[in-house]
Amino acid sequence: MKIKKYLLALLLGSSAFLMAGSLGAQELPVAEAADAVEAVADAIPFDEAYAAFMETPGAAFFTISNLWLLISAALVFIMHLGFATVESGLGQAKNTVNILFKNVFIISMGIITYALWGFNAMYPGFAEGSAGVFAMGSWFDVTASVDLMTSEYADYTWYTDFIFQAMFAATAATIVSGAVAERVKLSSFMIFATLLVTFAYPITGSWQWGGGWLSARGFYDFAGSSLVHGFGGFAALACALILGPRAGKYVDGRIKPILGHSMPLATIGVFLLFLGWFGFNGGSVLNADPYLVSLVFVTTALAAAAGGLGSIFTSWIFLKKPDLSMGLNGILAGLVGITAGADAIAPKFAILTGLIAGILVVFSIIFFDKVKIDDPVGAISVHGVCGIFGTLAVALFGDAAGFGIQLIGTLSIGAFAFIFSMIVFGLLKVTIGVRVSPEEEAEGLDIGEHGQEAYPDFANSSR
Amino acid sequence: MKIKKYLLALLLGSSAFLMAGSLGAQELPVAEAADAVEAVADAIPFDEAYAAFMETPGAAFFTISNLWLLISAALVFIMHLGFATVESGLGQAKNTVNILFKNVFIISMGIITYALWGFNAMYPGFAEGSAGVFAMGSWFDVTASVDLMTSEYADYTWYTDFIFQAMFAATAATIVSGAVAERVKLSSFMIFATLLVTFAYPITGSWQWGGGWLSARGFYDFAGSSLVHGFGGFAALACALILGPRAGKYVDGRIKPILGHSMPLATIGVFLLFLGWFGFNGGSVLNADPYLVSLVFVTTALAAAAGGLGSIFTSWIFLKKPDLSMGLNGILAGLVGITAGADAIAPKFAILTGLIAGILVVFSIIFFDKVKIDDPVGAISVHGVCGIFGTLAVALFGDAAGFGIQLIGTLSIGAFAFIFSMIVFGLLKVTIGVRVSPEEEAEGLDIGEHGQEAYPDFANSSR
Amino acid sequence: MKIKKYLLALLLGSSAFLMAGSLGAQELPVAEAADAVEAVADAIPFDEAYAAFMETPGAAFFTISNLWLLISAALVFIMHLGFATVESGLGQAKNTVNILFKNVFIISMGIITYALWGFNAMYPGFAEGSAGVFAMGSWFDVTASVDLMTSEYADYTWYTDFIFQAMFAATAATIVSGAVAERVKLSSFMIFATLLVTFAYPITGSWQWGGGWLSARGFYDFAGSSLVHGFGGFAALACALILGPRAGKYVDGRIKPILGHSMPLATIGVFLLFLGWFGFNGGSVLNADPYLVSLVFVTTALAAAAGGLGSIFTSWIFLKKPDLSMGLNGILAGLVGITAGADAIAPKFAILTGLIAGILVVFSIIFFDKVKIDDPVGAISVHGVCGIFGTLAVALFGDAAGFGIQLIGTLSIGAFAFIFSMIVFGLLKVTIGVRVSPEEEAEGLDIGEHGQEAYPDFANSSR
Amino acid sequence: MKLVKAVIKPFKLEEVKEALADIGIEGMTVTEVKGFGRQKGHTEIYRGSEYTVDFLPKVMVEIVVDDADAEKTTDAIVKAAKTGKIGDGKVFVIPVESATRIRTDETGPEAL
Amino acid sequence: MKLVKAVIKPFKLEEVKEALADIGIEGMTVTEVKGFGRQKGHTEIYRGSEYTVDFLPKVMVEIVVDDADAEKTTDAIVKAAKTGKIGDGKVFVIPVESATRIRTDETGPEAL
Amino acid sequence: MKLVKAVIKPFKLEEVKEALADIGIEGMTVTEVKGFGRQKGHTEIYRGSEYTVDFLPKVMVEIVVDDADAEKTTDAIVKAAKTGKIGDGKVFVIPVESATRIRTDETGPEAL
Ligand SMILES: Nc1ncnc2c1ncn2[C@@H]1O[C@H](COP(=O)(O)OP(=O)(O)O)[C@@H](O)[C@H]1O
Ligand SMILES: Nc1ncnc2c1ncn2[C@@H]1O[C@H](COP(=O)(O)OP(=O)(O)O)[C@@H](O)[C@H]1O
Ligand SMILES: Nc1ncnc2c1ncn2[C@@H]1O[C@H](COP(=O)(O)OP(=O)(O)O)[C@@H](O)[C@H]1O
Repeated sequence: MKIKKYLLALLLGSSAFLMAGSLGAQELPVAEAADAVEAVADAIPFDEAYAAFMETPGAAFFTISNLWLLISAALVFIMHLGFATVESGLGQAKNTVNILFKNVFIISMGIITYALWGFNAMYPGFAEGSAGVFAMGSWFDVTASVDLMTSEYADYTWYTDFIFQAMFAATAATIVSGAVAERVKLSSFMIFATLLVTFAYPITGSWQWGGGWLSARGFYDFAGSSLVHGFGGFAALACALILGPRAGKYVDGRIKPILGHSMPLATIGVFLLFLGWFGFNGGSVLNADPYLVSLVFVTTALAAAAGGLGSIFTSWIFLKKPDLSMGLNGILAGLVGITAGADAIAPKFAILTGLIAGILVVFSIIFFDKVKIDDPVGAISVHGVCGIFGTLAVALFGDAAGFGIQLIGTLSIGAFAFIFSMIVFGLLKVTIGVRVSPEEEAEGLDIGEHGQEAYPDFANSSR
Repeated sequence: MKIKKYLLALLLGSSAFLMAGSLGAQELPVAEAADAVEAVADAIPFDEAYAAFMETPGAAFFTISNLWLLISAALVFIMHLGFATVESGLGQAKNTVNILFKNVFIISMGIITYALWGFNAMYPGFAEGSAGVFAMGSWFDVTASVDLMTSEYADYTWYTDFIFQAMFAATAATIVSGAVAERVKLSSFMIFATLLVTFAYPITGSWQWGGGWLSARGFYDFAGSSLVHGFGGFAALACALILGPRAGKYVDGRIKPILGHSMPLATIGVFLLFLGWFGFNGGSVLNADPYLVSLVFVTTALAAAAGGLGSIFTSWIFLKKPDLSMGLNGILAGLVGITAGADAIAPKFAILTGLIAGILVVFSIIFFDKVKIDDPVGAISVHGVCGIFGTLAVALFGDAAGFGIQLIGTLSIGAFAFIFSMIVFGLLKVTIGVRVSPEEEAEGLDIGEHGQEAYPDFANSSR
Repeated sequence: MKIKKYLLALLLGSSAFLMAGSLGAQELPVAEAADAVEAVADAIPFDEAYAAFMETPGAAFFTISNLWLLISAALVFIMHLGFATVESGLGQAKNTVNILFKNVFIISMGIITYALWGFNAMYPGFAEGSAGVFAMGSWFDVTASVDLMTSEYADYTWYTDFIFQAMFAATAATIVSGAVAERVKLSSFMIFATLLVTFAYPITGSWQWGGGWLSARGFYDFAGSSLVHGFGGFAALACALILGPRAGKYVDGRIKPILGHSMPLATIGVFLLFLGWFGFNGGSVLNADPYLVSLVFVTTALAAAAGGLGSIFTSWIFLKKPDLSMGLNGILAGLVGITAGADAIAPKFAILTGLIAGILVVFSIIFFDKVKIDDPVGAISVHGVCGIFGTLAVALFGDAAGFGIQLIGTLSIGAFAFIFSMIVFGLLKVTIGVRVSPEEEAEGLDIGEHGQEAYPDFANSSR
Repeated sequence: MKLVKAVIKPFKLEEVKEALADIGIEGMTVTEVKGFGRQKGHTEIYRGSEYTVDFLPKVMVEIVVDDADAEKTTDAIVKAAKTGKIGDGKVFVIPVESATRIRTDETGPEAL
Repeated sequence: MKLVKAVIKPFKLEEVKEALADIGIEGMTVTEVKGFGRQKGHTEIYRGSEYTVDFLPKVMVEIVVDDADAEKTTDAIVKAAKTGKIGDGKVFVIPVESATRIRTDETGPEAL
Repeated sequence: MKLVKAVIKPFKLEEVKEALADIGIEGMTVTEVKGFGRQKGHTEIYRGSEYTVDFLPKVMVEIVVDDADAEKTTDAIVKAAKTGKIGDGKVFVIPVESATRIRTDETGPEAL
């Protein structure tokens, strides 16, 4: 019973992890939380205080900023459809249901676990200068006082903060999903993804965005070249290493490409990701500041476009023909590349950043194939390699941070993701196994894991 | 000539209905309208008055709120693409053009008829305490005075009000479209959909959102678990009953599933619906209040995610394998479930609401199959059953309304939709017929109704 | 080596063009630019001045307007996915990769060249009353002073202006892409598209939106029925004429339709275009004025819906059966039709405009087929013909401009696009050729140009 | 042995399958095909121009059977696939010289 | 009777169909197939690694005709499908023992 | 000449192709088919109702060879396609009367 195994393993894994959670720089503010809850109980003060706030001159900017972050959350949400379609488009038809299912699961699971644990683990409010490394999480909704719904909190409400960050959280697992596609055992992946999103992602997240040790040292990662993409890319690398390549990919020292089954799906995915990135980066301004948000839109679009051109011409020159799938990866590479410095790199350097990322990703994909690390969608190259490059680009093409700390930061985050994944995915390998049987892989995971075909129409007429 | 029949029937149906329209709680304000039109004629006062308003401190909030509702309208619009792709993905390839065509028609027709009649029938301004039940509609644009374009009217303009509500209106017919797919006669469906959207939907709508009898009694339906989804679900139930199941679905007492032809299309649809729901629920706050809109985003996302997980694990445990199509339905179920109380149910109960809806929808789908009511996409379960549940959840998990009035409200609305559909669709059945011939059904409606295939490429080479 | 040819031709073409650029009404403000750059160097004044501006009462409206234009830019961006899917859906499977590739290229190239040249060529700031015709372009980011980031500049920042306009720019080339699909040589198209977007589009653009001679004479084109769609449509006409029809389209005087390979893709495309049009038109208000933006949303939606109905019933009555692809074209026709007057045509006339456009497009498509101008997706009819009609509709159904200037304007723009395309595409024809070999056309451009299939899955198992 | 090769209407596949099961046929191979015959297809209109859908979707069923079973197989298919309307399709019988089951190397009638 | 089984280039289908109509052939069944032969496919590059597209899209046309017509059918196909370039395909002729029209139960040449 | 018609598991196509190349077979035609046999498919559940996936995806390989090569072709396919598990498929051999290469009008074994 795979499903029971899943629930059990999840339980055990979670509790093991929880018990290990003693590096925390902070106690759960249980008492405070309790107070706050009580305070909310009598609702009148909240309503009155909130109404009063909405009368203040700052309320307009707060309202706009809050709305912008919510719209950004919606844009980041649609990136999950982008990932789902890119991955399934670049996979074989016989594994399409499985890929779509994983994406449906990841976004559902990601939002819930981020509420249950992740949000408060990632934004623990490390004490100033504490150089925090780890904090316990908890139910996100500990309080609902007026402080959390007005500019006392930020330029947006506590709820907005949660939903915007929650949409980011699931991304890390989705990146891994692409790299392990077409061979990973569903239940194991679900357990791994759950642990990664719930526990690992908020830890590195807290190092920077939660005010932890990296932020204390001046690391700069605007919207997550390292914290989201690098993190996902290195987790993907670990999993791809443990899992091994798909059957038939590397035969007798030759690389045999396994073509994606639908280029329209892949293209839809990349355009949706490009769209969503306006929220991913644009929302990361964390308010609606006209100058900054518009600058971020411009750098993001320029880098994406330059990345697309970079890949198109690189593939044309070095690989004989203009490769659509490379052009698509190039756009994503440009986007990942600019993510760390979208507000800190001037437009002309944004073009350069995108262009380099777009060229880099082509060679990176070829490299990983050479060393026989099989990554069906190029996730390690796009998110991992370009994530590192993007983080360094902040120092190379802007002055928001020094090269040293950027290097330390991106490597620390990548290393943590890599090691965490090695351990957890390794444990899964030796316990319940991480790979489907060769028969199932040959027949396709859709039938094996789901008993469902993605395009069953022909057989259909016979039921 | 199907098309002439359509136009004729539409005319007859409409006029019959119009003549019956004597329950109205309100007269058409012809005189006032005429005055207003004249007032507008000399444009200068409008421009000046409007400019003056835009200088007031309240103009900023008004502008933001107005913009948010317009963006919400765009988000709700994209739900129609979501419906189109979910339905066609879960249908057979041979009926795909037909399904897409119906959706293109519904959104086009819905917007126009809502302008011609629906909007003013739904928001008639029942006199306070009049417990209105029915009102005549009229051309939406009766006046264009400054009162309608400033906060005198609401936190948004009259035009915004119209377009936001118009995008909702067509939804009811789209829901029915899914349940009757793969066998309904195109012309009959078009007539039915037109009458449903133009006349029936605004009636129940006016009961609550138009200030009618349900709103007078304290019924609570934030964004339309009952008024939109329950309404559509029960209309769908009536039509599915009258129409009977697809050939080959129930044979010798056995259920023979007819598989959907494209899981990627179905998945694209559900993600787009999820996205659109941020506008559906978020826009229903009817302004950009940071606290409320962000709360609604959070409850909506949590319920959707919990619904997805609920369905995934329910199908895994009870149906042996994790069923992607059930996971997709679960997300929709969670969304429908939270719609009535998105601003009145706390986050933790939003999770519970979604979870229950996600579990419920699985059993509901199985139940309707057991009793041989054939619903290709699960519309009755997702919108009808979870619509009722969501309406009751407001009372169960919040305190915005009592259980009694919620039950009365949701049943009244469902009953009206059901009875209206029974009568109109029944009349269509005995007159022009509602079902295609068995031959056409076997061959596919694409060839039969449209003379067009959805994927004609192979035959293509032979032209 | 196609690729080298491309780069070379691009270089030559560009420089030839540049040398011809002597009609300019304006000098490149080199000196000013240099000053400005210096001014920016010491960043403190910018920060302070900007912070001061954000404290002013007007900052709220500025922030909202700016945000709305950025969101509009994102909406216009997604239209490119809409074009990509409409075109590939209405094309044959064997040319799908090629069509998708062109769209990926166009958006990437469009954004970059608009930054390098187009933006400053299109908005040259012709001196008042100069009736400018042509201006040199330059790197978009000549200055970054506070004047450009506050309401000194407009209701949005300079960056916002750029990104919003950049998203429009690529559209012209995308329109052409549809009309020349399935037979155009990739490298030639890429050169042509680059020259069209970089040099030709900004010229006609500057005539109106850049304050040139048409705007000086009272021409009215709100969001680009002529400047974007008509322009693209007439460029498409020229290219389709030069290129000739697809093999097998007109045989022995008979028209042999070549069916599109995926109606779901085409439908997804049209819904995305409809969605994006809310940004295309809504954003063209150029601020968040509640009255205007909501009016524009309403006229846009009404015209689109009426266009859909117009085409559906026209095709039903005159072509026997309701044609989905005509319904889809009808929606686009309605949208193109209302684009010139979206803020200047009353809602009831918006319906009329859309309806006429929807009817017109059906007959126009039939007409172009009759005269053997092969346009796989109907781009010439939708954008060219309805673009003219929409421009005239401003005079017919509103009073923003007279009929004479509207006619002169739309014909001038169309003529320029047509002649430019005739010359450039004609030159390409006699030099490197514009059409693939008959063998390649028969086999499909995916294999010929890209060595990649869109749906390779079956062959896949054999690698 | 004989190869019974039948071209039928797609929605008749289920019935044919059951009819074959009734007479003990355990194996068959099915292909999606397009058919061209007396059933002339429709004259349709796409974007304003008329054309004939010459090729209609059909399903081809191929069954290799013992010589003795060829006739009853044909009969069963004919009966199950008949609608009496044009386009019902054909059944062809083609001689087969040998059959091998890949799994077991069995040959001849045992392989079927 | 004979089964004439031709593998041709997809874009030649229309011409083959017309050539057959010219000699009075009224029925055929067409299948989308992939072919492998001397026409070795392309060496392509996907995401940086080279591979050979071995299997090229072809169309298989199957026509059952009277013994007497087999040759002229073959000839008509050969003529219509020829481009003279490698990969044009083959025509095979296979004996058929019986044919039945499902709609009418006619058998033999009448069934065609 | 003989038509060797093999129904195999899809993922075995590559190995079969290579095995055939090893014995010098240069041409073949491949079709995607659905197979029905002893391998009974799965009982699956879709939206709560159980059903049997009767028809499993298979690939049909058709090769026309010289009479003399029919057996070794069959053997090569059997060997390459075997997994030993149910559903491995069958190989049928059918007589062919003539073969023509469209490109050159060659006939007989030269056409292969
Ligand atoms: N001579 C033939 N050879 C091969 N297939 C044929 C032949 N004639 C007909 N068919 C197939 O049988 C199908 C039905 O034939 P048709 O002539 O349309 O109707 P009917 O079977 O009622 O005579 C065709 O679509 C085609 O697939
Ligand atoms: N021995 C064979 N058996 C079956 N089909 C064959 C055989 N040889 C070739 N074919 C088919 O004919 C097609 C064309 O053959 P090929 O050798 O490429 O070119 P040509 O026909 O010009 O000799 C192949 O793609 C394949 O589908
Ligand atoms: N009598 C038959 N005629 C034609 N094809 C057959 C026949 N029997 C089996 N097949 C094909 O062979 C495939 C494998 O057969 P099956 O009985 O499932 O397993 P096995 O080959 O191991 O006996 C089937 O899926 C079907 O495509």
